[in-house]
Amino acid sequence: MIEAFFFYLFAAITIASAVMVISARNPVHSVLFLILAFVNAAGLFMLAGAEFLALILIVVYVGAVAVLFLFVVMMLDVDFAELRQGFLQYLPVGMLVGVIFLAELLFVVGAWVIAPHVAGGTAAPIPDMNEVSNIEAIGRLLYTRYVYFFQAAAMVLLVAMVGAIVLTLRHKANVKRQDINVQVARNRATSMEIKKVEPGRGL
Amino acid sequence: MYSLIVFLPLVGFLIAGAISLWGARTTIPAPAGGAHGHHGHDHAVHAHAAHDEHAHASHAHDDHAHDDHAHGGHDDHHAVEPAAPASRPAELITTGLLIVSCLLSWVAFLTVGFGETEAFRVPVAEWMTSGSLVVDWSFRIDTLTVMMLIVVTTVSSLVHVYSIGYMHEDPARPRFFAYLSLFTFAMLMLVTSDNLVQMFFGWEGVGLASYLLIGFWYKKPSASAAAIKAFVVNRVGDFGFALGIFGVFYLFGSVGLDAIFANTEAVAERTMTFLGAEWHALEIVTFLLFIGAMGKSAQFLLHTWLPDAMEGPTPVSALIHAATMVTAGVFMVARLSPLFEQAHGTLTFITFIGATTAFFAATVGLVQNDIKRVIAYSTCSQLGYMFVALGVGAYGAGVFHLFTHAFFKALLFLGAGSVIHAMHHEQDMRMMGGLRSKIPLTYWTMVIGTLAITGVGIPLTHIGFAGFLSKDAIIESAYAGHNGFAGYAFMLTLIAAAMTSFYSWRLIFLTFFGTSRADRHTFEHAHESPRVMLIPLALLSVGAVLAGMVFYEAFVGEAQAEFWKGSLFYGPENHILHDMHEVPAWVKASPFFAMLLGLGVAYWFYIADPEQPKRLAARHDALYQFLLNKWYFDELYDILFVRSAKALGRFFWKAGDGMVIDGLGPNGVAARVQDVSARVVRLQTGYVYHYAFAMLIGVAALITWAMFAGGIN
Amino acid sequence: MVEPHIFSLALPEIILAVGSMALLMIGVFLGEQSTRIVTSLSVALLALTAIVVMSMDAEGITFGGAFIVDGFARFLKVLALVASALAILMAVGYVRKERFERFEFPVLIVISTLGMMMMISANDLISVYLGLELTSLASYVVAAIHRDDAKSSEAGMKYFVLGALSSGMLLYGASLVYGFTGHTEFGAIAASISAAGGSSVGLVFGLVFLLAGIAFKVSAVPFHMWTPDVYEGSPTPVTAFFAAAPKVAAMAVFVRVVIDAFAPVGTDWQQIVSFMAIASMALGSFAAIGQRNIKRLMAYSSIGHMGFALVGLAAGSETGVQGVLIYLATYVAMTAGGFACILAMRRNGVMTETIDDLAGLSRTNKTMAFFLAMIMFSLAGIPPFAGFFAKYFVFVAAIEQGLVALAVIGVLTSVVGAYYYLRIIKVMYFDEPAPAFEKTPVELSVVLWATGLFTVFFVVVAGPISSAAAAAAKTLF
Amino acid sequence: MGGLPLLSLVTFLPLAGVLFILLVRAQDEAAVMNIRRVALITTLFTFVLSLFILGVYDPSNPGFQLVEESAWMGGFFAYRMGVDGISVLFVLLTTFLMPFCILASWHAVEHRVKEYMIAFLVLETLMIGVFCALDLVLFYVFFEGGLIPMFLIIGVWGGKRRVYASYKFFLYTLLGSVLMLLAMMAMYWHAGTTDIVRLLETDFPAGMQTWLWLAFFASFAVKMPMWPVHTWLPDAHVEAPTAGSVILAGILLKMGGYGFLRFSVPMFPLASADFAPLVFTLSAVAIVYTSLVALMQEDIKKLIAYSSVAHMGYVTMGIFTMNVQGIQGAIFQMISHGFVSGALFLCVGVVYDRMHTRDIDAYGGLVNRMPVYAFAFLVFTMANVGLPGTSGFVGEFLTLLGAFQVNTWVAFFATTGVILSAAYALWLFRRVVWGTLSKASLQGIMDVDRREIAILAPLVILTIYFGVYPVPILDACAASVEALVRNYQAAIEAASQTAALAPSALAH
Amino acid sequence: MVIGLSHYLSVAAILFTLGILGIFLNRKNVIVILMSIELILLAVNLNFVAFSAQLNDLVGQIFALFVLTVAAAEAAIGLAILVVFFRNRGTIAVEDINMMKG
Repeated sequence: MIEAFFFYLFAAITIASAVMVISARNPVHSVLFLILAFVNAAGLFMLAGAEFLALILIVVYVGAVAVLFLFVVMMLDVDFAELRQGFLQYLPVGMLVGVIFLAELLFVVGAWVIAPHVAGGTAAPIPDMNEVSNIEAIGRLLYTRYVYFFQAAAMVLLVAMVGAIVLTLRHKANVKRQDINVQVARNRATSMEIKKVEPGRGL
Repeated sequence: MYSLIVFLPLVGFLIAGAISLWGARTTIPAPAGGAHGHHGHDHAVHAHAAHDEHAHASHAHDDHAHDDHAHGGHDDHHAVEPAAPASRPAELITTGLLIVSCLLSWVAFLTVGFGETEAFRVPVAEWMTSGSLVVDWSFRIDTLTVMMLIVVTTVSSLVHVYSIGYMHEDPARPRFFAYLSLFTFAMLMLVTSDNLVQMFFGWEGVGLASYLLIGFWYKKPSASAAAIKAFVVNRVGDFGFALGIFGVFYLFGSVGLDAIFANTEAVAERTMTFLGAEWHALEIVTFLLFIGAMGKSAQFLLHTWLPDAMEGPTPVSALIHAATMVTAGVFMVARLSPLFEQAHGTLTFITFIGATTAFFAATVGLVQNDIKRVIAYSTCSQLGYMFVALGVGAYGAGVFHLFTHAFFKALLFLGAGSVIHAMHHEQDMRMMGGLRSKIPLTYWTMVIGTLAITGVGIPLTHIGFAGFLSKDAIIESAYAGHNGFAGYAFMLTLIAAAMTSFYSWRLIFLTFFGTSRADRHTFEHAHESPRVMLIPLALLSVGAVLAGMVFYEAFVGEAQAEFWKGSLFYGPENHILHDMHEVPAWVKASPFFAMLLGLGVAYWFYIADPEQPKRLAARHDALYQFLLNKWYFDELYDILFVRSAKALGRFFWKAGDGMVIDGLGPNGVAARVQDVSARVVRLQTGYVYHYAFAMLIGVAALITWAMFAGGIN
Repeated sequence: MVEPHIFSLALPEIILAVGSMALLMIGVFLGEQSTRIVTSLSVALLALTAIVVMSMDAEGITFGGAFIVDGFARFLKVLALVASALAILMAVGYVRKERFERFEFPVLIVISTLGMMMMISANDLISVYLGLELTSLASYVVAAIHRDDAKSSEAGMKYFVLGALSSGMLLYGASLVYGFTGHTEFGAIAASISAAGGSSVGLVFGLVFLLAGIAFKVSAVPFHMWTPDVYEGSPTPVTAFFAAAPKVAAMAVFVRVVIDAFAPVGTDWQQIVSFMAIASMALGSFAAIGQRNIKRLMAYSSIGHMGFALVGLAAGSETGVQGVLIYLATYVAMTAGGFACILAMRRNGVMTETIDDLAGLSRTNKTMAFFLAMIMFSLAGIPPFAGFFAKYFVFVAAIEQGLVALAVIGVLTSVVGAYYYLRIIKVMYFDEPAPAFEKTPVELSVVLWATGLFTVFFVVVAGPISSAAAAAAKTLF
Repeated sequence: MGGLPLLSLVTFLPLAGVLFILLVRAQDEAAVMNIRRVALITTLFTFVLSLFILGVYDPSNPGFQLVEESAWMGGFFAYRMGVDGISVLFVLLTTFLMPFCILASWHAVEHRVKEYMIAFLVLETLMIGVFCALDLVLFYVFFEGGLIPMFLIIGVWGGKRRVYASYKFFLYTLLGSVLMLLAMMAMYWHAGTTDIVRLLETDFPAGMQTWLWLAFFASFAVKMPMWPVHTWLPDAHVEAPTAGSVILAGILLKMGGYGFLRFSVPMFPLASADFAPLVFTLSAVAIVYTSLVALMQEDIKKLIAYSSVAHMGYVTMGIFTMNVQGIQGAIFQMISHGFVSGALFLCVGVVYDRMHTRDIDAYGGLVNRMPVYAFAFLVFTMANVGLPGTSGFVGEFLTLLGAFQVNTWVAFFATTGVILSAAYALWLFRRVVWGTLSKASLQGIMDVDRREIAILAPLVILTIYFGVYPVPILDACAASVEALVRNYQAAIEAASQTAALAPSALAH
Repeated sequence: MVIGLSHYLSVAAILFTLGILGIFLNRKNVIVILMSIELILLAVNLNFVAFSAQLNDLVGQIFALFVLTVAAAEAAIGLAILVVFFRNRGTIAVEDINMMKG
């Protein structure tokens, strides 16, 4: 019962926040609603028994991604006043398609209930919680059987890093930057210039 | 020997043709001087200057300079250019070869016609072999063939000789003689053919030669037009002939004459489907073949080309459009008499067409003013006679008239040519008159010709000019004939005989009698033709006088059976040759009186009271115009066929090809594709949300489809 | 089953991964002037990998069923590697002249290629996803890599947004498939479906979403919308890259997913693929007619060609897959050749991109005009060039499977398509010459000659290729 | 010679010429002349080599001869070459006409000579290949590949509306051919082979035959071209350079007829029998319709083009008579039309080179300054008209004869063509050649020079030679045609027997 | 009342739909689109987790883990491109991403 309560709570807040994400006037609000949605989704994960994922969601998403969003929103100096015009104009059509779409998706939900039989053995059964914790179970699988995916994910992240740098890093000519090499390689000859000051002239 | 007869003219053609081509190439006139016309002294000098390296060119052109000056007008065709080099050798070679051929023909005629030789076949070469169709180049030699051989080679060689004189001013003589020889060759191929396809070869070959000769003076637009008309109208006939050949092949499985004649009995009762209807097989086949004959022989409905063909040089008219080519139709029907004999319907039709032509052409001939056209209509009319004879089954009579007609009609044409030559290429009889004294020899030969064509002779005997015997035989056979149109034919031919007499004498009277209506200069310069032209006239006169009397017995008389030796076929019920001799005396005498009537009226109109014709014409203007305009056939055909074909062609081109086929086809499709393209491109708005929306729609659509199209098991 | 040693199977990927990181380090340490070295090393690395792929004949499944190496994979890997190498090669002159020389560019392409290899070898939905994302993320970046160019960044933006949406769809589909079969590995999925006795609604939904995500990558209609804009906006060598290599990889995934994992529900995906094929062929043909920009034209052309390739897939037979493989091989060659020409369209230091700029090329640059013309004929499917045989095989497969309507529509649209290919030839050969282009850089000439000769003399060299394709196709069945 | 792959040699020899031409790098006049010479020598050499085919060829054998076979494309189809009585003639026609095309372009083509000659030589290879191929795919490759050089020839060296014409030509024929391609695939699917020899022995089910026949018809009808898909031809002819027109009329059109004889009739006899009335109707309409249209043309080439359509009507009609005369006539008509219409276009080219116009009205009275030309033109006009004694007659006559045995309606309407053809051809001749030379622009026109005589003289001789003695051509194809007709009748008989058996079997 | 799989799937479906709606309803702000994508991925993860729990199979969670990882990378790249775009055009309105069309 308590489980149901929390499920409905989390689910409701998640959905409501999601609605706000796409409909808030201010992108900053959108980001904040996104965070809220994620947090509640993490709750749902927790309810479903995926503790590790739930926490990762909070750490990675709320902690990193969402903040990154916020950062970008703040960084880009956008005139927020104009941003929401014309939203309602497309709403009816959009909603119609959305509802049909949703109805079709929900149809699947029913389908699973009707025909839930999944033949064949499970690929990687979840071990008993009491023996192996969720995080350990995931770890065992991730670093053995799915090490390939793990490595692949690493490459993805590498690309993300390289990509972000390639696109945004700029060496502007008139911006002073710290160059450790130069700092370390500094010596007297390069850093000092002795000038004779002629008397009476001043500098 | 037969190969020599046939191929010597071909050799002549090739030699003369080569000379002509070579000559034409070496003497291309310099570019004309533009504005100052193309005749007159200026130009001649110009031409001279350009070509003085050619010795023979320069000497010829002096004559022409004076010629040009003298008449101008439509005969400029031979005035501006120097004579082609080697004209004389070309003339001599072709003429010589033809004379040889002619002499050989007479030998052949005497050996085959009056000897014991049965019909035989002279193979030459293979032509076409396709499945069961075998067509070879080969000659069929029998009496009919050799009879035609002498007609063709005799007239042709005389015309060759005559042309040496007549054409001596023309710069393109090698070409002319080449054409003449080509024609002779083709005609010989026609008459000697052993199968229908070779006959068709000759048939079309003479058409080609005729086309070339009519268009010989290609600078005259009227000559070019006439040439095309002749060819195309002939082709209408050939269309029928070709279908007939196909029909024959369909029926007999062969196009060889032997095979056909051997099997006529077998197929006599067969029927065949043609254009969706069931016909008596031989009737339809012979009918189609006869259409070919109508075209070639200028019969009613397909006659319009013949008068126009007079645009060609006069010797050509004599050779082709009087003596030989136009009789090809008659020859063909006679040749295929075994077939036609089984097709009574067709024979009736032939009778009708022949009689109608005889009458029709005679009526038109009454009022024509061009000397050659009168003779042309006369030819047309006489051809009608021949077909009447064929139609009633008197093949011998038809062929006999063909034979005699060749002589006197060639004579008349050549005589007319002599007159024209004397009058410096004036052809309108209204501009002539009183020439009797100027050109007496021509006058006398013309009179002989006229006597022959009008059928002067002693009634109820076999003494008379050529036409007397042959034409009377036809009229008698028409009376004696049994088919539905025999009576009709008898009446019309009799009337036509009177009219023939009238217009023939009219020609004589207008040309040679009375006072000259030509301008003084021309009249005074009128001169008798050179000997080289007169000798053929004389020889033909002999033929015109004697041909009838000498050959009557052999052709239609008692001796006909051993003469023809079966080359003309008479069915067992066909007693026409016997019957025609048995007709009442009034019938036998009637043509003579018709002739007298015509002569009398002509005398009254053109000697006694020259104003009478004009009054008559004025009184019956509509009739006069009707006749003068040849029953308005040209106009009718122009509307019916020429204009409508052109209109149809334009319609098919612009509307059919342009609007419908291209409009709905390639161009239309291209335009639709462009439309679709433009519309599709507009979907690509550039907005991300539209793109996303499209993807969503795509997924939704696919899902929906999958759901309803079998996703749910 | 006995698993061959990991290295014997995944060596090419390992080489590529390690190599790409090495290149990255070389680039970082050498700084700005390293671009040329890194570029040539990248090409060398790709070539080396290709040689390794060709020389290794070990086949099997490893990494817990996630990774498969078979003839099919090897064939397409070589193709993808060659396509990527050509793209890098063609970029050399361009980046120098457009002043955005960056050593990351070749590295990103190498990494993207690594992603493609993973896709090609994927035997598990997770591998598919990761490979796809690796490819895509690198692609988004290179699309926008000319960061001072508004068009380039817009192309990156569009590509990213729509790409992310499509991968969301793919994932949603994957999740449904997982949920309804209990597995992510292809073989297990197929077994599960068979055991369940056929398709269910959820599975079909999953299939649709999954295919939608993959179709986005091969730019099949209606998931093609990004293609013209991104092709136009991206720097041309990047477009050349997009047009060839990722298509190979995505098509590989497409084929493997439907053939391996969803074989039991053949009728379901056959309809979907048929629809996409028809729509793609039609749109590719019609929309290209109105284009003036040659890159956009090539975009529509590639949409159309993927439609043709999908015809072979729709047949779902061995011949069909063979047709797809031959199609991809010829397509890569023709596309590379085409883009080599487009890259050579530089006049007075400025790139030109409209078709009219090619006017009279046959008189100013005979070789280029000739090869481009032949490539266009080939793209139009006129024999005796490569494109014809490619079309021949896919249509034969369609006819064999009774998909006559598909084949008829296919050939008709190919006639429509011929119209715009002809236009390029017309402009080059029939029109009065425009000023000549600058001298073609060596690397472009090399690519052009290689691909051009391949296209023209495909009749001669086709034997080994079609045999290899046949052998490769056989491994799937 | 037996051991040599003679057909392949003949087919690909022109490509060797292309290589030589490619070696010429210089741009000057001498180099251009060299290119022309190389092209001419190549085509002449090809022609001579093709005569060896004739030497080896055995006309009494109805089957394929000189067969070559080697694997190709991993065994999916094979490189198979061979000729029978039907195709050997077309091979010779092709090799024979090519030197004339090169000669005709000697001065007419001034710019881009190199490309021009290459295009022609490549085209020659493709055309010979079409007639030699014994594999469906190989056939299609050659058949369709020919579009490319022709497209370029029309488009690059053509007249004012060359772009429209070349597009129309290309897309029209392509559209027809792709449907044929599908049919070929279906045949492959059904028979499991693309070997034409084996396909000839395959019995396709009647229902399938209908579709296959239609698909092939789509291609060949366009190629012939038959009414109403003929409209590309006048445009293409008018715009193409002289030699292009010669090839187009002389050989490319024949591919359609050849296709009917090679595929439609022998492979789908039942469908052919069913559709024969359709073909007859279209042929008869084509003959009458296009002849009438020809009558109204103002452009010399367009007129000849329309007349070509009409003449091709005889061919299709003859083929579908399914009797020996009809088919042999059709073949002969194609061969004859090959050099007659080619020669007519060459004639047009002669004056076009001088005056640069094809308007009939721009000419008149040419005979005054060009007698030799006029003579040649006359011979070809007469052959076009189908005058007996010229080669034009034999084909026309045999096809009509054949048609009459089958269907008098079509024979009747087709025979009207002899009237109409006379009308338009002579009308053209009159307006161009006859009359006075009154136009100022024509005053300086020169007669044919030695090169042009070298082009026209052999054609004149052939035209008359084959008119008088068509035996060589008829004999060469006789055995094959008879076999074709025999097999066709056997197939029809077998089908009617099955049809007759079926109900009787039910009755029992 | 037992919270079963269908509840989770429904929530996921709603989230997914909202994410998609966010992409094509929004005309003004690209950042919202990026966030919509995150919502879609969240929905997917929810699906995976739910299925994982239902099937008692850890693979679903592993998959979700990688989705999370990749989503983070995607967000980084997306934002980087956004920044570049903004620098070039001075706007992040979706309507302005419209230089190329047709």
